[in-house]
Amino acid sequence: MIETAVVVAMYVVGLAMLLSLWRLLRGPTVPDRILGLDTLYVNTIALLILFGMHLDSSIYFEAALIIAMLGFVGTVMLSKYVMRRDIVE
Amino acid sequence: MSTAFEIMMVALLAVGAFFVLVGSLGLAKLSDFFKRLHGPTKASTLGVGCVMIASIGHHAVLGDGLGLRELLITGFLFITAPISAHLMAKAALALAAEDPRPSLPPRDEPQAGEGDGPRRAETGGRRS
Amino acid sequence: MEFALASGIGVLTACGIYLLLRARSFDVILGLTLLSYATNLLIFAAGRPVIGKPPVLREGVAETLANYTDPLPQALVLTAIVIAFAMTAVAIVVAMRSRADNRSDHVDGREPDAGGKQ
Amino acid sequence: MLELLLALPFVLALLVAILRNVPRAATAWLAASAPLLGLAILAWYTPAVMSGEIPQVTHAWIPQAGLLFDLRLDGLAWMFAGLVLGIGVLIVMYARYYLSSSDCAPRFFAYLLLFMGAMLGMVLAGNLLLLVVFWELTSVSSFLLIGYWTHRKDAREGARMALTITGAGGLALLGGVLLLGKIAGSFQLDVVLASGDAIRAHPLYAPMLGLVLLGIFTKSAQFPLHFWLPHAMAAPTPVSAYLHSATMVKAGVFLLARLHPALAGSDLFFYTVSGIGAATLLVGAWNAIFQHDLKGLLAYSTISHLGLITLLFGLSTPMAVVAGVFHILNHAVFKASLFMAAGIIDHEAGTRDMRRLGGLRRLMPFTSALAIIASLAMAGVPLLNGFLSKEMFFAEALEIRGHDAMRLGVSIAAFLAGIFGVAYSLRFVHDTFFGAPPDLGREIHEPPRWMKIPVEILVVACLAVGVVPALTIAPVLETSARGVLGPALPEYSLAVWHGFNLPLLMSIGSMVLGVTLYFGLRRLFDIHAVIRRSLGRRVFRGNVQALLRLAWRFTYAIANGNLQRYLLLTVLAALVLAAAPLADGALLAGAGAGQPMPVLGWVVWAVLAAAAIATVALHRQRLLALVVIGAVGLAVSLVFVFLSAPDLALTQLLVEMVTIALMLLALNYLPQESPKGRSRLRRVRDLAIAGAAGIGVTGLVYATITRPSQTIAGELLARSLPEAYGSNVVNVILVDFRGFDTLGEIAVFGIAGLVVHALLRRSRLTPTEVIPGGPALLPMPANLSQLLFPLALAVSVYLFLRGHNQPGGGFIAGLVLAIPLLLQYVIQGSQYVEQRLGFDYVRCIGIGLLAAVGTGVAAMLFDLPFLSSGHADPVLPLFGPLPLASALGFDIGVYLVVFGGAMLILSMMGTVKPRRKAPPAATGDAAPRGTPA
Amino acid sequence: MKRFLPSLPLSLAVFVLWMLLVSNFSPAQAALGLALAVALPLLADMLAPERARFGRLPVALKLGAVVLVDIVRSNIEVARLILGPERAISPGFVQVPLDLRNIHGITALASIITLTPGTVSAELSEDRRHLLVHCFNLRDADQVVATIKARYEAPLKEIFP
Amino acid sequence: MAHLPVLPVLVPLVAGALMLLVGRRIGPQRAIAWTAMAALLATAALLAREADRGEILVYLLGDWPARLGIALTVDRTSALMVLTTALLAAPCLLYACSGWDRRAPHFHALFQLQLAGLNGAFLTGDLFNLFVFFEVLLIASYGLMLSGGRGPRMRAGLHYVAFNITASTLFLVALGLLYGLTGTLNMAEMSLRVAAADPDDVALIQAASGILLVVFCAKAALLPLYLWLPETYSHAPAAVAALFTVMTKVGVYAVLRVYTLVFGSEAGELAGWAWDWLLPAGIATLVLASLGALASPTLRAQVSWLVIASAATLFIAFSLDTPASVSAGLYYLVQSTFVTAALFLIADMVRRQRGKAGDRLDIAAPLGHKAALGLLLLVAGVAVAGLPPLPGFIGKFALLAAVPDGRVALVWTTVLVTSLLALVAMARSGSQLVWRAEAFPDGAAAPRPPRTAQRIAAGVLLGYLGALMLVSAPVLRYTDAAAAQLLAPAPAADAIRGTAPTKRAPSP
Ligand code: NA
Ligand code: NA
Repeated sequence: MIETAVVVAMYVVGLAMLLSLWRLLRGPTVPDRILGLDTLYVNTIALLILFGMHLDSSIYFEAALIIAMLGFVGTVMLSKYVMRRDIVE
Repeated sequence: MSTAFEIMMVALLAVGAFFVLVGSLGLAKLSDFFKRLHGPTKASTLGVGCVMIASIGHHAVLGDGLGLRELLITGFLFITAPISAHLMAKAALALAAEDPRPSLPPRDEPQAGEGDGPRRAETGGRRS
Repeated sequence: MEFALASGIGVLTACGIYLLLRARSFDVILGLTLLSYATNLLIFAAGRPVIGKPPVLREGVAETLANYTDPLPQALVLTAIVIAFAMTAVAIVVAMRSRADNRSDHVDGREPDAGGKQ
Repeated sequence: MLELLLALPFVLALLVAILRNVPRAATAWLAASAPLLGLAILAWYTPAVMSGEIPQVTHAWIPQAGLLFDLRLDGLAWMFAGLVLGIGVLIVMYARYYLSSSDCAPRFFAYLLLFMGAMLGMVLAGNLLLLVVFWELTSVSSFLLIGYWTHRKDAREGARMALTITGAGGLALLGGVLLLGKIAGSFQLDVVLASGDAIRAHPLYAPMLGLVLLGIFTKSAQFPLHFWLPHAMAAPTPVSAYLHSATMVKAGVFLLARLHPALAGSDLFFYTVSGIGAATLLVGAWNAIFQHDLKGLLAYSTISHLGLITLLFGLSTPMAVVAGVFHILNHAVFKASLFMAAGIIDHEAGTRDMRRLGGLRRLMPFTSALAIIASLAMAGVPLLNGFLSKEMFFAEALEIRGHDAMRLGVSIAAFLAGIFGVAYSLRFVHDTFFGAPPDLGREIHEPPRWMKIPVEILVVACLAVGVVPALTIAPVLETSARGVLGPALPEYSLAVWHGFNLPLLMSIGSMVLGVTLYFGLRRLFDIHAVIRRSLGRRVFRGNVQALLRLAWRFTYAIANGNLQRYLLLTVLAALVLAAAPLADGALLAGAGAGQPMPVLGWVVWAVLAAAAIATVALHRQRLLALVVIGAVGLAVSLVFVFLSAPDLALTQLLVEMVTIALMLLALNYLPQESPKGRSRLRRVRDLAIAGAAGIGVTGLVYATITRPSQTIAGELLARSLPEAYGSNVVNVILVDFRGFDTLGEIAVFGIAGLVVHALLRRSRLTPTEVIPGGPALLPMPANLSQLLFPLALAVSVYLFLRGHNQPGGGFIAGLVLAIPLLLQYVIQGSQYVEQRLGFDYVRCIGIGLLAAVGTGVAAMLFDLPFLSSGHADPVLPLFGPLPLASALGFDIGVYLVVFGGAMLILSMMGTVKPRRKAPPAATGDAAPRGTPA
Repeated sequence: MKRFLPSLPLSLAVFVLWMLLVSNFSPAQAALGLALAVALPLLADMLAPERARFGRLPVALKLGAVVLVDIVRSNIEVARLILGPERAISPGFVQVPLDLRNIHGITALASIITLTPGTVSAELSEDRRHLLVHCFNLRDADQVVATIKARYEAPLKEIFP
Repeated sequence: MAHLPVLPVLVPLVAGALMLLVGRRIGPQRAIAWTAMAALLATAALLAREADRGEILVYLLGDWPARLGIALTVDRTSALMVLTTALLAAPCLLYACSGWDRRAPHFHALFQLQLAGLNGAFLTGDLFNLFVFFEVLLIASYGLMLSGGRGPRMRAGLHYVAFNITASTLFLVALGLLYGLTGTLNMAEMSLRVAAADPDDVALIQAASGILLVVFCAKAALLPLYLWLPETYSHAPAAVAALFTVMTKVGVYAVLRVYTLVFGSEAGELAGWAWDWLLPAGIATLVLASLGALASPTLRAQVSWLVIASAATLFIAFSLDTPASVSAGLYYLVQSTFVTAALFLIADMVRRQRGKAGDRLDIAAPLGHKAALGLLLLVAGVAVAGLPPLPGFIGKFALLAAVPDGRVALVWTTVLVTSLLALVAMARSGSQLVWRAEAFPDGAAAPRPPRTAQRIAAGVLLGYLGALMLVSAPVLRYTDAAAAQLLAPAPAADAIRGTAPTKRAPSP
């Protein structure tokens, strides 16, 4: 049953990813797209953990950890670019 | 493996997946950037949090023993999510055609030194 | 799955090549980035990847290709990713300098309207 | 000794060139010593050669290719060597006075000696390839000599024309000689000359002959390639006298004589050579009449005489050959003297234009006498050497057997040429030495004594040969003819008087008609008004111009400096070469069944494809393209995750972030948007090509990965843990199995850092858009990122240490170290960070590289190959076992290089902005702080 | 002490992180974790001019619990709004005047506001006296301000004196 | 001595790394550079001597059997390439030490790393490792070309970089497919597997190796991929352009290596398929390059076209696929590298003596130090036009002599006609630059003479040619043996696969 739940959860997260992708592609403003990308990253974290559960492996943990720790760097840089053009002032 | 554990796990997964989905749904559905900005918070807090706990339980019972490493992910998300939200908001404010910010109440008398001190310390190195 | 992988690589290749043939340095670099994704996936695909068999040895599991995917292409892709990044960095900097020195970001260093033929 | 003979001119050329600042006389003597000593050596050999011996020396040069340094002095070589050296002495003597004080004598003599050496080498060569070597050397040295007066356009042009024509001939000759060697089985002259019958019977005879003759004809200025010779007259007169009468143009006929036994004897040879020779004979002679330049007249006359010699060799009978050899000698002697005389006239009168000259016999009687005698020799007047060989020629023409038409044609040509020869000789004499003295505004008198002596010697030779041939030239002729014909020489007599026969009649007739022609022409129209432009030159120039235009148009039509075209061609080439073998549908043969595709996989596929296509769709708005391309990177990482490549996923994610940073940093200095391409057609074309490439790649990949794999990776898996002490096989491959790749990879990474550093260190670029206001203040993100920083460092250390056994490793750890630091740069500004954390990233790269190499070198100390891994398991007292693999040392190198390289690149890109406007409060020049390293 | 251990909480965080990461406890790992716990905050300290003074651990724990509960509660609330019709939502900005002066405190407050669904802290005024907060569904601005100040700012003022 | 094969990579690599530690001081940098240069020359000479014994030196990096790890394989050809590179690098370094190395940041480090990349590419027996070293040498070449430059050089650099990244991408595509089809990266092992390939796989393998061929031809500037070269080389600094002359040879070498060993005579259905493409492409390239040399507006552009022409000549030689032609090609390769390098150096000296006219051929301008430069230009021109007695001639006639009967007409015509074009082109430049040079106007000071180091550098390169001319016989004997080794790949493949590690167990 847990196994089924994990798989269903993965599909749900996959659906969420498609929704985020929609926003990413649709815009309309640049921050909207940045937000879409950021959400895509967060969705990925969930997906990776679920996948680890699905395969009963902890080998995907680091990837999730790295996204959680550094995935936002892209968001920060893009936002900073929108604000200032110059990301390292 | 007890049924209670199983039910708990399924519930956690359901809740987690639900909030992840709601976050993205909000992102896709809502009409304005600042409204959308609230969506992902659900994914990064409750959504991922619940999945993490489920994962800890899963690996503890079915896998290679108890490890609390997943907590780190939530921990890092709690540090990083505010930074990105903050910056995206600032970016959107910078782009906004008209300033949506409510005006600040009239400034208090500047209190000599008190408020400026730390700021100068923080930014002093950057202005040349 | 093989077809999905192959077609994904194909889409990346097509997009990359289209951008590669544009006239602006930045577009070309974007194209090269997409192409590097495509090649990385291609090399990776050459190892006949399967789901859930990472080449990290576990105790008690026989060290054969039945239990682990081919690690070699992965190592190659790692090298390729790093090299592609290095090349992208250089290309970007050259594009910046070319734009600054030649006052155009056209790949040929001059606006098509401005200069005639050689 | 033969080596010495050959070496002399080269050595002295070098000496002359090196010894600057010596008096001109000394230079001349030095130069003259080469031919003088050479003549001495030749004299020493003379008895032997005359007695039929062939002195020969052989050294290996490139024996396996058939190129031997083989020198061989048979009669023909002996005669030519004597000609080259003897006239060489006279020319040096003459040139010593001819050259003006502003001319650089050492250069002249060096070139001249170089040429002399080349000529000598050619005539002495006993190996055909060696002969070609020296043949080409004569072309080069004559190029230098013709162009000696570099300030003159005609000299430069004439030199290039001569080089082009003779160079082309030389290349053809090379081809011909190679064929000849192939046919004869050797390049040794002895062998080749002995296998004439086999050569003529060989199917490659015709092309071989064509190539060799092309070489010969260009060099000896045969019609229709004769036109370069008159233009070579721009050279100083000693050069003309030497090269264009006595030696270089004779190289062609020399070769004709040299190879006569091997080549002659076929109809092809007969018709081609005698036909061309006859045409040249007539064309040269006719044109000579209408030249106004003394040297021009002599040049066309030379062409004509060369045609005559060629014709004789074409006739191929032994007597004709003897006559040809004889005429080579005679022509050299009288033509050299005539050129020298023309040079004297030019020297004294300041012009060589016969329309302005006249009456010189009164002003310089002695020189005039000499020149007139030599002209008479040229005209073939009895008692002069020219007469003898001309007689022989007439006789030969009349005796052609078996080809009646040919006999008639050649005889008429010979007769006509005789007439023309008399006419132009007469013109030379009449226009220059008779008539009214010119008013050239200068005093004309006899030249310096030493300038005349060479002419005197030559004219005396003309007379001596013409009057008493049997006493003077007979032994020489016999010896040299034997060099061509072998011991069996035909019966011939060198008597002046052969009785009253048809040849004599022809001589007399041509004499009379020649005089008539000249004066008749003068009577008919003003010969001075005739301007004959050289058709050959016009055609040549036209061709060269056309070639240049063609080259230019072709080159820049193709290499038009357009990168898009270069890339397009590359893509197309790959497409064609990949598609060609699969055109017959071989693609899918042998493809197996695939694995099922989970639905979630399609989600990732959708993200990948949609984001990639969106990148293309949005690419003109660059920032948007960057945002979207981030999703492509993420999707690729996800593919890696799902398909069992955690290391790759990590690396891809991290590199993605750094790449975005890089692009954003760059985008600040590039336009924010791409203008729309003007051509819709081009977009459609590119789309089609891109689509084809995409489909092609899809097909190739699909066909490949559905086939069974036969990888060696099973062995890697099996040997990873026991022998390389790591359970993350990917990492083990990176640092152990294929550590050398990784070494190269980090070298690339480090170099990228250096390149970026080098390119940006001093540049100050202007951003495309500056948003007003000070730097963004981000206190809260700064605060949080400072909290994150040490934690990220801990993760970095963790990933580094476990990399050998679990996903991670030096590269990933290095980026996990770099990205948080980058974040500090973004949030706090580069100066802020660099003031507080002063890394020298360049040095970091260096240390990293050394660490990686050092780890590998350590294995060499244990007599193991570079990069062999080692392993130790020390047990520490308190902490227990501590597994140590040498791979860790290597990975430290990777870690440092990646960190240093990434940070160097990013920090450099953050520091290129121009000086920011000084804040109002600040005074003076607030230059940005220097960059790291 | 301060010189070698600039921030005890940070060192603790590094140590905990390390032990969580390596999962299996061994003396060697503990030693390494301790070493990093000392070294890395020192390195980080070079970048941070304003040191955090951290007091009142119990208050902090209590605040943590409050925040966790609030996260759950507001998640449900916001999820309901998202799933419902969009007209029911009336978003808006409020300026929250700050009494906190310590940048660490302000950061913590802003983070909490952001992490709690329904509110995002968008901007800190230049003088650090006001925090601009965007509310997903703003009905009563004053009440929002009051809640934030009472629930979060007050304890934070104790934690970061 | 046992480690000899790896030293040509390690010596410059370590030197390059050390450069980064000494900072910007030029003295220590030069000291390191020359020490490394001397060591490299010695190593290369020893390596050539070892290789000439006829056995293939196999160096198993990491002590892994060749097919598991990376093996360096030294045969006569690779040793010859390493030696050529070392010999070429010394005068280039000397030329750069006359001042350019101060102006171009990181010059010495990049120079050494470039050498490491070149040597790695020559020595490796592994296809992917070849890619890596290609990248090392390419990225170092970007730096060498662009460091200290600006303006048009940046534009040319952008083309160069973008083009090469594209080519490298194709390289990876080909590598991925080849690995997917054969399951190995070691060339010797791959040759075995290609020979035994399933008939269904043959077309795919050929498609993959076709893409690979495009890559190598792109680096070697073969039609239709040669267009990048003239603008790149003519915009590079002289010392760098001179060093670059060996880079096209890397592409040619790679073709020779891969398409003799992997797809060579033993490759079953695929044996020698590439040569059918290369001969016409080489001929067309040779013609176009010769026309380009004729059309060049500057001396440097002309030399660049001649570089292409020499690479095309090599392709012709190699695609004829006979021991004699390959041998002639190898000989020609060595000499053409030196002569074009010398011409780049001379062109730079000429350029500096002509004031604003630079090395433009269509403008008459005064030329300082005419005699010396004229002499250098003459010798180099004679050599590059393939006139005797310099090695260009020897190489050309050896090549012509080696053409198999069926191809004589085509190849001879091309080679001879293009030789004439080269001759015309060089005569034109020499005449325009040296002969047409006017006197310096009164009062205008003649430019400072070329530095002694510069003249020596050009002289050394021309001296190589003289030496090569004199010792042609032994050199050709060496290249004969090298060609024989290349064209009979089976023993080489067996040697590589059979080499046992020092300590480890051999591969089954
Ligand atoms: Na007259
Ligand atoms: Na929130």
